[in-house]
Amino acid sequence: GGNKEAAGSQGTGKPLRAVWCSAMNNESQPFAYKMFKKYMAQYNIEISVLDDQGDAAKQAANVAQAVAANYQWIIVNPTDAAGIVTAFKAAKEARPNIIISTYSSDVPDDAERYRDFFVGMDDATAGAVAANAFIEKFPNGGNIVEIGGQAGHNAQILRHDGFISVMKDHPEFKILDIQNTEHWATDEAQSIMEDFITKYGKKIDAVFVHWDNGATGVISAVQAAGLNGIVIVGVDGCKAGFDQVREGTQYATIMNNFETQSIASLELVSKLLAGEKVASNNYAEMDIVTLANINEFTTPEW
Amino acid sequence: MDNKYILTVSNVNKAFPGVKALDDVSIQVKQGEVHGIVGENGAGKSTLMKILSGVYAKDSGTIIFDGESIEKSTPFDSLRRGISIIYQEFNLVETMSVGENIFMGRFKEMSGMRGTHKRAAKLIEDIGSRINSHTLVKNLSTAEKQMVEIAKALSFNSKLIIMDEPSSSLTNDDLKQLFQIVKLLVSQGISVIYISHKLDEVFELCDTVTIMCDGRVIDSKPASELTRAEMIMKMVGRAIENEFPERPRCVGAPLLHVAGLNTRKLHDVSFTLNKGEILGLVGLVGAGRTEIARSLFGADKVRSAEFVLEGERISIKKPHDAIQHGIGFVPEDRKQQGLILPFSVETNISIACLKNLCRGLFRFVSQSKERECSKREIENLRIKTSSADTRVVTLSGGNQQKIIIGRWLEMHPMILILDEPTRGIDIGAKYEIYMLMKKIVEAGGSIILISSEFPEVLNLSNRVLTICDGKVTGEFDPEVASGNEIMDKVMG
Amino acid sequence: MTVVKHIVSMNDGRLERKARYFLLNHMLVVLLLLLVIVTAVVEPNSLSIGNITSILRRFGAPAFIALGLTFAIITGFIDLSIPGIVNFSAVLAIYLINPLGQVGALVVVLIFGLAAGMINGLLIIKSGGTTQAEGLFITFGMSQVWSAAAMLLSQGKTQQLRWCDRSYSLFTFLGSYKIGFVPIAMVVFVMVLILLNLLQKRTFAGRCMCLVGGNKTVARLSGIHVDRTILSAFMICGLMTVIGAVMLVGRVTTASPTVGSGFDTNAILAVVVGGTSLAGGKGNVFGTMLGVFLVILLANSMNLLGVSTHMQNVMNGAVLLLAIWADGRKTSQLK
Amino acid sequence: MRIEANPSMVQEKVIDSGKFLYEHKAIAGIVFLYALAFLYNLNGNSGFFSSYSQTLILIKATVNIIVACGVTFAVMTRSIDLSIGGVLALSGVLVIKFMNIMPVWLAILLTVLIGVIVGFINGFLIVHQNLEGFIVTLGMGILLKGVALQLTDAHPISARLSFNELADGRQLVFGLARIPNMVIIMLVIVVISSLILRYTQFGRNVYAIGGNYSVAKYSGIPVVRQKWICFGISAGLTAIAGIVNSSHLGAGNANYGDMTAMIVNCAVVVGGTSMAGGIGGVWQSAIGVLFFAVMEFSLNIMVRNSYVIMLIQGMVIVLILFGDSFGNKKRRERV
Ligand SMILES: Nc1ncnc2c1ncn2[C@@H]1O[C@H](COP(=O)(O)OP(=O)(O)OP(=O)(O)O)[C@@H](O)[C@H]1O
Ligand SMILES: Nc1ncnc2c1ncn2[C@@H]1O[C@H](COP(=O)(O)OP(=O)(O)OP(=O)(O)O)[C@@H](O)[C@H]1O
Ligand SMILES: [Mg+2]
Ligand SMILES: [Mg+2]
Repeated sequence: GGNKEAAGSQGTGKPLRAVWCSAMNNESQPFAYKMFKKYMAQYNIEISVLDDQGDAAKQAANVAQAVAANYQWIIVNPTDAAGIVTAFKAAKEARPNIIISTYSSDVPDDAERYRDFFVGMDDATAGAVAANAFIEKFPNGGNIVEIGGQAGHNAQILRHDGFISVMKDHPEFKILDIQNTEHWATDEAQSIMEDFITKYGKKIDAVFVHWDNGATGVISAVQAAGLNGIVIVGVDGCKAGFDQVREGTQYATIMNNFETQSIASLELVSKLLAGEKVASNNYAEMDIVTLANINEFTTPEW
Repeated sequence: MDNKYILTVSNVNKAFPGVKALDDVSIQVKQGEVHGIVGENGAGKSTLMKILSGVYAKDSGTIIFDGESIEKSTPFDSLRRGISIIYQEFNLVETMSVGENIFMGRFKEMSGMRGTHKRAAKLIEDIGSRINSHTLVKNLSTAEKQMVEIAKALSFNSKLIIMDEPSSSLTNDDLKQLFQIVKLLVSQGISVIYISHKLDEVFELCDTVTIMCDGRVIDSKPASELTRAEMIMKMVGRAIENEFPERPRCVGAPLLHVAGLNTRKLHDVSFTLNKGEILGLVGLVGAGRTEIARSLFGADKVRSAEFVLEGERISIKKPHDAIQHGIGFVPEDRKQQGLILPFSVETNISIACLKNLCRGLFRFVSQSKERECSKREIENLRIKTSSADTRVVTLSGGNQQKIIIGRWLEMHPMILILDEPTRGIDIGAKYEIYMLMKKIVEAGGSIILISSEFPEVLNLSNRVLTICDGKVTGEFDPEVASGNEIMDKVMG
Repeated sequence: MTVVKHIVSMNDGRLERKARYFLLNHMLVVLLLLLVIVTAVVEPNSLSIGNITSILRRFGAPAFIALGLTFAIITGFIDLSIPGIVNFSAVLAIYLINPLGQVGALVVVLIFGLAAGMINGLLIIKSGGTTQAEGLFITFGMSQVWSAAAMLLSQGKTQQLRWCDRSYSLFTFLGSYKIGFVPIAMVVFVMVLILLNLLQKRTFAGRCMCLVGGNKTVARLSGIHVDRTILSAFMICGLMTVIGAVMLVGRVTTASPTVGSGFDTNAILAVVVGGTSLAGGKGNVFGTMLGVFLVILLANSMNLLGVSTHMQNVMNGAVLLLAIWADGRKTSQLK
Repeated sequence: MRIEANPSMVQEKVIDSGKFLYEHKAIAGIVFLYALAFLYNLNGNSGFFSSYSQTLILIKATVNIIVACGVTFAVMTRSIDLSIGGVLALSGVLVIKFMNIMPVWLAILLTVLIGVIVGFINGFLIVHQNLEGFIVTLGMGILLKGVALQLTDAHPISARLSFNELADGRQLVFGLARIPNMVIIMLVIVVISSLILRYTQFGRNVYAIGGNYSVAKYSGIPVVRQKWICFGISAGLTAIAGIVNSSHLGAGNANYGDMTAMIVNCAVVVGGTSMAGGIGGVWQSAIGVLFFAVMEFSLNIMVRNSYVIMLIQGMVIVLILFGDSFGNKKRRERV
């Protein structure tokens, strides 16, 4: 009901022209984009995409191009959070009433004034939630290894930082080792896990892996080594993560719910257009999916 | 002036792995003379010159040039001292203009592009040429490139200009002009070292002749005191009565008809080749002889042609087809088209017959057979190489040519096309190649011989075709026809 | 006296030269041994069966790819389409399992590998490209094309073998199973290696590739089917790349449309470190295998030694430059 | 001896004019894209022809054009420089790190100096040690990215906002338009390096070395030093590009430049600088890069599906280079 009204508030005239700037070779992005497309008609918005293929300079150029092409709303999933700020600044200078929002991950705190709002999961919180999951699972502490995503990627950095910020207050846990991958590649995660198993063997109680598809590789490594009972926590809550949680190979996945986030973004834009003030930071609920509560969620299709 | 030596080389030695290229070599060159150096392939002529020009370092010995002892030298030092060299292979940058080639590396001295071209134009004019200094070198003909090389040598105010086989790619006309230029140079007091395998030239041009053999100097004398026979004997270490073997006479029935051969360059070329015949093609540079050979061998695109071999129409689309029909081809450019320079002698010999050395379903190459076949040719053709595994890049020109011929002999070709087979090859080796040709035709094969040396074609061929501007202009029996008659048709 | 001295000093020089020559000649082996020893001292577990198995299993994909690439390089080209081919074939394989079954899917992707290689080869032959440079960017473009195709097919999603009704045993068999401690991938690889080594060193086809890599004009004028040779080299490269992709899918049980990135660089480095000259005409299939070992062991050792991901890049670059340098020294000494 | 005017020369004139299109394919491509955009613009409102968009295209191309200017020097000497990706990332990171502890000008100077030194190391390995440029620079690129990762601990580092002015500040040029500094810097670099290549001793030597190395050497050109300097310029200009890039983005990250190496080398070749050496120039390279920028910009407008854009880009690369080699072949046949 509310959705229709929002659309109505914009009048029945021309739809709002929005553009989605992100790296479409990053698997979560095509799905998130799809979620936007699914709901945008209800808000009288039309959306198209500018792909940067994971290149920060390209993304900055794409934002500028979006300004040139008179898009009214630019949604950015920053490939490089620090490197996109100047593009936002330039965009706001060129067209002050353009709406810029970040999605999924945000720009640095001091740059928040260059965008209108942020919707997404706080990756640092995701790391912290993962840490808390371990703390809950192992009251007496244990040994953990961390396998990070693409080195230098915004999500990798924040998930790691969030994780460590909680863990550093829990001396009963020992972080045995940390390695990042080069490309969010499953086989890299698997290789790293294999090497960790070689090095630490049965000492490893738990694994924090930054993304569920990486967890797939970790699980393969653990199974090949014949180890049992290693607790694996991943982030994303994609289909692979759900499957793994359901079959018991992965303890938990921290869910990034793109559906609710996209709806939230659309709502916020409607409010902005209606002249209302909106919150700058809109953190999405962080759902932690385990075997216990998995049936409360619909399995996502990505 | 007569007694002044511009260059004195004494007791110079140079060894390469496996070969002693120069053995105690001593040579003296007077100022303002043309000093000829002759010798078989691999005698060490080019090596000596490369030491003079600073490309190689000598192992021992002394070189005194213009009163100065030269110990270590780079090519540039030598140029600055006044030694220029025109190498056996052309040494120009094809993608740059004539002027820039002449003053390469001295752009600043010439005060930029404009100065460069102005000076270059003057130099070119001085040697009586009319090349535009802005032309790109790749658009020049062979003779014109030579002119540019000479202009380049002159641009350094050289006192000594070394020409390493400058005539090997020139026609008679071009050669005359070259001679004129050499004489012009000498009259200005410049010395010229002239290396050639064409003894006529040496006698015509040179004041003094040095004969080398196997890295040693055999003799050094005024040309007037030498006879041709003497010179040859010293070069090859034995007497050669005739430069050409007796003309083989075993012409049989027609073997190959070529009819209506048309390409971009050729117009309706038709001829017949008989069994056991040596068919000579004569013409000026660019007449299209090479083109005929390449078309027949399937190496170039052909617009239309009909080949009839032993009464059967055959189609030759690529070299492989030609080889299947027993045609072999020795190309004129042996470095680019004839040999894989970094590969071994053995590999280079066995390329064409490799298929026959294979066995089994998966065509395994039999190494023993390959070794056998390369050994056979090395002995047969007396190829001077330390082993079958030597890389051909280190061999002298003549030996390289023999390797290519050996490659085809292993195939027992029915027709062998030889394009300038003796270019840059010494008398001894030439004779051997002539004998080889004779052997081939006597064994029932046929040969198409392309050569810019008229005596060679006329003395060996059973029949001669004159080619001009891509057309066959005449057919002669060289035993009957006079040289003038033939030249007439060659000129068109 | 002086004569004796002279002889002695000559002998000395020769010995020293021999030692240096040996070291340079076997730099790769020396490096590998060094790596193994250092790692074993710091982390004794590195010699455990588990680690060896895991290394061997990891070895599959890059090894097949580098092996195939060796042939393209011998023939005088570099195939940069590898990432694209891996991306597309990995995605395609999983896509096809449901409609075609595993064997069908496997056969189709293998055919795709041959076809992709053939397209590379045909593009190069038909354009008359005879130099490495001409082939370089054409294959780079093809990589983009295949990567885009993989994206279009998968819509950017990572494909999971488990989505195929768990009927993925053939792929996992190839990628993960082992006999004793030797993975199947390794067994297949050794067989292929031996065959391809025979092909390269002993057969007519292998010789043709060397000749074509040496000088295309000469090869053509000597009756070698240059076009056919180039085509077959690229087809071998394409096929091996796809086999590598299949092994990869079998090992990790997923396929993202960007899974192939970086495989080209690693393969080129492995081939060159293994002693195959980028100039073409000369190749060493076993060397390639050692080169891949170096690349993989390097990563393994550094993980075990606790070197950070970032520093690993530095080490990789440095060690590879060292190996390339040693190889270069060797060839220049032979000259 | 002389070439007299003959019919074939007239014919050649005709061929020459046909050749024009082929030699200026990048310009032709840009013109074609503008024509297409013009047609497209009749239907939709994309702002393509606004001065804002046109400046944008220049900005988009700027960093890569600066890199391409440098790379041209390396390619002209018949080599390739794949280390530029690493140099771009490292210099971007370094300049920001340095800026925190020293004045900006010194930070910039020092960063460029480090770039030049990297180039000299490349040159040393390639020229003195006779190694393949392709492989050396590839390994160097990996190494440098590792250094950048290590320096930043894989975090992007933000620059002071004032640093952004260096690239994005605008100057009124000839009272006509306000042009961003980075574009002006780029134009200055293009003009200077093109003048150097065209009208100085050094530049002509580069052409000679690319045209025929041994001839250049025997003509007394200090080939070794010269080639060395070319690699120095390549990496040095890339370092400048890295600084501009970081200033434009306001941050430094080890990931910047991941795609640069291949794309820029490819663009240089598409622009008309031959990898066979001796042919081409800075302008050509710049136009090649610009072509890619225009293509990307207009494809972004014309095509909705980003994967299709990728596909088209790949195909265009393949097509252009196919045409390029095909033209080479035709020309070879004509001679
Ligand atoms: N770079 C090299 N490495 C090894 N051996 C060489 C090298 N250059 C020349 N040689 C050898 O030195 C000897 C002399 O060669 P050189 O080229 O001087 O002969 P040449 O008299 O010029 O012969 P030609 O008349 O065929 O040109 C030959 O046996 C040759 O194989
Ligand atoms: N001086 C020249 N100027 C322009 N083109 C030339 C010249 N010389 C040769 N060519 C080119 O060479 C080709 C044919 O020459 P080809 O080599 O077939 O003749 P040839 O009689 O075999 O000469 P050669 O004596 O060099 O073997 C022609 O396409 C012609 O354009
Ligand atoms: Mg010689
Ligand atoms: Mg000819």
